[in-house]
Amino acid sequence: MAGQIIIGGLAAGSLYALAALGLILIFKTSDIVNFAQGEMAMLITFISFTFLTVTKLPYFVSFLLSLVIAFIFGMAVERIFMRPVQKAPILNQIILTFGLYMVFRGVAGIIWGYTPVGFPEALPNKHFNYVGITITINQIFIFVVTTILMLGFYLFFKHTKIGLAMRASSQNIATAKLMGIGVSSVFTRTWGISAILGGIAGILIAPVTFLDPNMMGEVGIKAFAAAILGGFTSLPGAIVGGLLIGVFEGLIAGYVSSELKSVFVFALIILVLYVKPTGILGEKITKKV
Amino acid sequence: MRKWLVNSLIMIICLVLAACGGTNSSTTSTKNAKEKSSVKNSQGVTDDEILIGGWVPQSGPAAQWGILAEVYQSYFNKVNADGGVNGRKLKYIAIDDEYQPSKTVAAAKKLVEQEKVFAILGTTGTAHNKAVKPYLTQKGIPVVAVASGDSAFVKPAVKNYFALQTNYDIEARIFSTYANKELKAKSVGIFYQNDDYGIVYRDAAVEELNKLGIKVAAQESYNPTDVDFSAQALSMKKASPDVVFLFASPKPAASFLKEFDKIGGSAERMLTYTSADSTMIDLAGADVMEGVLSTTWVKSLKDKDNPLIKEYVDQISKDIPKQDPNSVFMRSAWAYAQVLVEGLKRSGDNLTWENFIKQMETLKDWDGSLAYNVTYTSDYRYGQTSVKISQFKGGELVDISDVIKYEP
Amino acid sequence: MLLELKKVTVSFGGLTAVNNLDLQVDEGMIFAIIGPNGAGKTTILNCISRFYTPCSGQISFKGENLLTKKTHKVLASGISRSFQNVELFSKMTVLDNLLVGLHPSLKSSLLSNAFKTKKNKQEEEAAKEIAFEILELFDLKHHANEEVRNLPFGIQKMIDIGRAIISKPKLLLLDEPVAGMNIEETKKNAELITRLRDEFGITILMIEHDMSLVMNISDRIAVMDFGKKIAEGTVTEVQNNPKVIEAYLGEVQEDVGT
Amino acid sequence: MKIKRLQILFISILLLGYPLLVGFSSYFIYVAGLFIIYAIMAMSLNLLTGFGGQISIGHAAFLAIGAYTTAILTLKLGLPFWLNLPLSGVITAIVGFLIGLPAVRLSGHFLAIATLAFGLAIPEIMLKWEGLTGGFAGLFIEKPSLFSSDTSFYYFTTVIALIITWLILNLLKGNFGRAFVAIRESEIAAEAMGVNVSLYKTLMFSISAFFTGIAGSLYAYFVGFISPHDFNMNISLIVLAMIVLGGLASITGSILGAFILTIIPQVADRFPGFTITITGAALILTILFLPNGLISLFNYKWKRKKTENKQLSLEG
Repeated sequence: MAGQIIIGGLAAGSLYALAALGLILIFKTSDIVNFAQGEMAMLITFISFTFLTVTKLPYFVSFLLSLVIAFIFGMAVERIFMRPVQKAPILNQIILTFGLYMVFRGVAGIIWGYTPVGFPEALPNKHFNYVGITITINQIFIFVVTTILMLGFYLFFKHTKIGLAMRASSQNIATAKLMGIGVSSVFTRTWGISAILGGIAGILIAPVTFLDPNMMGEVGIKAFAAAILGGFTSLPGAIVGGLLIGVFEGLIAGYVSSELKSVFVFALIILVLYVKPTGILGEKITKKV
Repeated sequence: MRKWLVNSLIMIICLVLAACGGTNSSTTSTKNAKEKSSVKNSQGVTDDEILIGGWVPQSGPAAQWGILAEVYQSYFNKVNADGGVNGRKLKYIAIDDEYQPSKTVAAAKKLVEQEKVFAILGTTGTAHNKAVKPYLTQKGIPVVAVASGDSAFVKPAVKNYFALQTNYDIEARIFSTYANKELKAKSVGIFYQNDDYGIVYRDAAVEELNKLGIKVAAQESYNPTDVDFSAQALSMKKASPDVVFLFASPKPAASFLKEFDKIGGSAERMLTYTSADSTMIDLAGADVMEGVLSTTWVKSLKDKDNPLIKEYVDQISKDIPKQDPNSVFMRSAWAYAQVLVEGLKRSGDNLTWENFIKQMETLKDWDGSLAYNVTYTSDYRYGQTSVKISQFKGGELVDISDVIKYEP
Repeated sequence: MLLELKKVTVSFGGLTAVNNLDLQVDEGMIFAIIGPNGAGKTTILNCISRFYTPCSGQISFKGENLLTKKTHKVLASGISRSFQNVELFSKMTVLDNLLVGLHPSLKSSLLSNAFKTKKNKQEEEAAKEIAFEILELFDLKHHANEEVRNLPFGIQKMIDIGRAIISKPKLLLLDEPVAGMNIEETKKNAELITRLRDEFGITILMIEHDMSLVMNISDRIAVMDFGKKIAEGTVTEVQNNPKVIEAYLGEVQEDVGT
Repeated sequence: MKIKRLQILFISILLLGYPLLVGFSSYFIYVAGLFIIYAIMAMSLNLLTGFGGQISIGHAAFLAIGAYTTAILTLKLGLPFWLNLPLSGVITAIVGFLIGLPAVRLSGHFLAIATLAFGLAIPEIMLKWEGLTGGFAGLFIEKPSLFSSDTSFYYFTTVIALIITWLILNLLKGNFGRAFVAIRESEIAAEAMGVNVSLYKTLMFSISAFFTGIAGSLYAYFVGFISPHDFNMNISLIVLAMIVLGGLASITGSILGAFILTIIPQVADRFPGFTITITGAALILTILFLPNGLISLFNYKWKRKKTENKQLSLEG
C-alpha cells in the first residue's frame, strides 16, 4: 500500500512540479509571482483542444501549434499588462496578475462553457505492474518531461549567454542594463517561454483533471505550494517541492484523512516558511541597510 | 470647499442612482401586484405573460450547472412557440449567484421582491437552497423542482415546495437494496464527496446497509476540488468490497474509476444518477465505464419514437447545439420545466399561488414529462420516487429494468 | 566615555567588513570616521544601531553592553541615526516623519489611541509641538504637511537628521550627512551639526566623504581602510599622518578630480 | 484630512437615510447591508495591506472565523448577541495574532502565498469540523430579538460600521497608525526609530482580524446562514480587489471599492459569467491607469489646487 501511495504521490507531484516551472521562471527573471499562470495554461489547453476537435489536427501537431500560440500569448501579456507595472510595488503586480486570472477564467467560461470534457493522453494508455505497484506510461512520461524541462532550463541558466542575461536581470535591473542586456526583451521572452511551459503543463495535466475553466484551480495552488517549498527561485526546487507535496499529500490521504490533505499541505508550507522563509532550496536574501 | 462639495455630490449621485432604479420599480410594481391580487392573480402574471425566475451558478466553482438555465429557457421557447400557457407567454429570469449562499439570498429577494416572479424554478445548491428556504417559505411563493435531492425540501412537506429529482436518501437505499437482492453483495465500499450532497448519500447508505446486514468495507471521501484520487482508489481496492457505491460528481467519479481500474480494482460499481450520463464516457472512457450501474429518473433518449423525447431532442439541438442532449443535467432540467408548466396549465386563468399549489397537488402518477409518475399531495412532495436501473454498455447508458417505485 | 567599541569584528560569509576595531567616542565630541568606499564605515554604524551583530568584540554605550539590546530598543537608550540614502517614510508628511522619531516616547495605549482619549490628544499635541520646534530649527515649517517624496533631496537629508534628533538622543550617528548636497547646503548643514552639539549637547559620530566638512568641524577623526583603523587623532594629527596621506587622502583627491 | 471626514459624514447620512430612499425594500436593504459588511472588511484589510504594507490574500478566513464564532456561540452555548459580537472579534484577533507570528518573517510574495494557504485551509477545516460547524450543510443563525427585522439590523450594522470607521481613522492618525505606515515605507528606518517591527506587524494582523471578525459576526446574523461556500478564495480576492479598486491606503477608497464590487454582481447577475470578467478587467484597468484607485479621481483636483496654492505662496 505505502509503495503505491508513494508512486501515486510522485505522479501527482510531477504534475505540480510541471505547473510550477513556469511560475519559477517568471519569478527568477522578473521578480513577479504570476497568479494567472494556471489560467494561462488553461487557455492554451483549450486552444489545443480546439485544434484537436474542431480542426481535427493530429495530437502532436495541435500540441506544437498551441505552444507557438502560447509563446506569442505570453509575450503579449508581458508587453501589454506587465511592462507598465515593472517598477510598481509588489502589491500592484500581484493584483494585476489576479485581475488577469479572473479575466482569463471568465473569458474561457464564456467561450467554451463549464462542462468538463475529456482530453486525450500524450501516449497510448498502458500501465505496468511491478510487485503490486501500478504505474502508467503517461505518469512516467510526465515525470520525464518535467525533469528534462527542469534540467534544460537549469543548464540554460548556468551556461548560456541569454540564460546569464536572464539571471542578471533578476538580480539587478539597473546593473543588467548597464551591462548592455536588453532587460525588457529578456522579460518579454521569459513570459513567452513561461507560457509555453504552462501550455505543456496544461496539455499534460488535462487528461487527469479534465478540461474546463476551473481545471487548474487545485493544481495551480499546489504548484504554488511546490514552488514555495522549493524556494521559488530554484528550478530543481520545483521538482523537489512538487514531489514532496505529492507524496506528503498521498500519505496524509492514505493514513490520516483524505479530506484534510490540503490543510496539511498548507500547514506544511506555513511551517517551512516559518523555519526557512526562503524555502528548502531558496537563495538567501540578505537585508541591505 | 466647493471642490469637495462637488466630489461628495458625485458620490451621492452614484449611490442614489443605484438605489433609485429599485425605488421606482419597487413602488410601482407593489401597486401593480396589489391591484392584481385584489383582482385575481398573484405577482408576476399579466394578461400575456407569466414571469418565472431562479438562480443558477453561471460562474465560480459550480458553473457547470449553468446549463440548467439554458434548458429552462429552451423549454419555455418551445412552449411559447406553441402559443404559451393559456395564451400567456413564459418569461424566464436567471440570476447568477456564483454558488455563494449570501448571493443566493440576494437573488431570492431580488426575484421575489424586485422582479416579482410568479414562481421559482429549478434552483441549485443544497446549502444555497437551504439558506433561502425560511425566507421563501415565509413568502409562500411556489418553489418548483429544487435542483437538489436533499430531504430538507420534502421532509416534512412544505406548502410551497415541490421537489422532483430523485431524493438522495432514497437513491442510496435503492442502491443498497439492489446490491443486496440482485448483486448478492456481502460487502460494500462507499466513495463519496465530502459535502452536504455526498454525506447525505453516505449516511443513508450506511444505515440501509446495516439494516440489510451488509458490511460497509470502506468509506472513502474526497473534497470537491481534489484532483488526485489514487489514495482513495488504493484504500478501496485494499478493502476489496463486492460493490462500490460512488456518490460523487462527474469529474471525481471519472478520475476515481480510472484510477481504480488502473490499479486492478474489481467490483460492481454503482454511480449516482447525478453523474451518470454520456459525460462519464467522455471523461473516463468507455472501457472503464463498462458495466457501471446507475439509476435514472428521466427517460432515456433511446426511445426515439416517444414524442416527449422527440420534442426534447429537436428543441435542444436547435437552442443549445453545442451540448450533447443526452446529458442528465439537461434532461432533468427539461423535466423540471415541464412539471412547472403542467402546474400552470392546470391552474388555468386562476393564477394565484394558492390555486397553483392546489393544482400541483392534482398531479397523480403523471407521465407527461421526461420523469416517471410525477405525484404531489399535500404531504408528499418528493415528486417522484420512480427510477429505472441503468447500466453503461458499449459506451452508452441503457436502462436494464422496468420502473421501480420506491415507497418512502 | 560615551561609546566604546572593543575588538569588533564583522564578517559576511567569509568577507571581513570590519576587523578588530577599537573605537572610543567621548561625550560632546564630533567624531568622524573617514575612509574609502568599502572600508566598513557604514557597517560600524549598523553595528551600533544593532542592524548587524558583530562576530566578536564588544560595544558599550554609557557603560552598558549595547549588544544585548534589540534594534528597536537602541533609540530609547539614547542613540539615534540618519541614513546614507535617506530612509525616510516617503509617502508620509514631513510632520509625520518627525513624529515617528518620537515613537518610543509616546506611551498612550492602543485603546486610548483608537478611542482618542483626552490623554492621547494631549500627548499628540505635545508631540506636535516638539516636532514644530525641530521644524523651526531647520527652517522647514512651511513644508510640514507635504509628502516627503515631493521635496528636494537636500531638504530630505535635513528631515532625516531632524527625525533622528527629535527624540533628543545622547549620541547621533550620521551616515554621510552632506552627500549629494551643494556647497551652500553643505555649509548650512555643517553649522547645523555644530549647533546640535553645542546647543543640544548631542555627541556626534559621523561618516563623511566631504573632507572640507570633516576637517572643519570634527574634534577627532578615525581613518579606516579595508575594515581596519589605520589612524586616529585630531584633525592636524590625521592630516599629517603619512599613512593617511598615502593610503587615503591622495585617492580621494583623485576621486574629487574626476 | 477634512475632506475625508466630510466624505464619510455624507456617506453615513446617506446610509442612514437609505432605507427610506428604497422604500424599505428588503432586497435593497439586504444588498446595502452586504455592502456595509464588506466595507468593514475592506477597511480592515486596507489597514493591514494599504497602510501597513502587509499583503493578505486570505482575509475571507478571518471573516469565516468571525461568522462561525458567532454561530457556534449562539447555537451551542446560547450566548447573547451583545456578547457574541465582541467575542467574535476577539477570537478572530487571536487567530490573526497567531497568523501574524510567522508572517512577521515573510514579506512580499512569500507573505502573499502564506496568507493564501491560510485562506484556503480555514474553509476546509470548517468542513471537516462538522460537529461544530455543520460542514457543508451550514448553520442557521437567528437575528437578535432587538434587531429582528432586516431594516433594524441594517441600522445596527451601519452604526457599528461607523464606529469602526471612526476607530480606524483615529488609529491611523495616532502613534500606532504612523508606526504602521512607517513599517510599510521602510522597515529599517522604522526599526531605527524604535518601532518594534515584529510586534507591530502581528498587532496589525490582530487589529485587522478583529474588525474583520466583527464583520463576520454581522455577516452571520445578517445573512442568517453560513456555510464554507461563503468564505472561499474568491471572497478574499474580491475584498483585495475592493481596496485596490477604491484606493490603497484610503478609508473612503475602501468604502467606494466595497460599494462598486458589491453592486457589480447585482447588476451583472443577468449576464452569466460576466461578473468575474468585469471584476478582473476593472482590477487590471485600475492598476494600469489609476494605481491609486478610483478615489484618486475624487481627490485629484483638490490636491492639485492645494499644491498650486502652496507654490504660489512660496513664490510670494
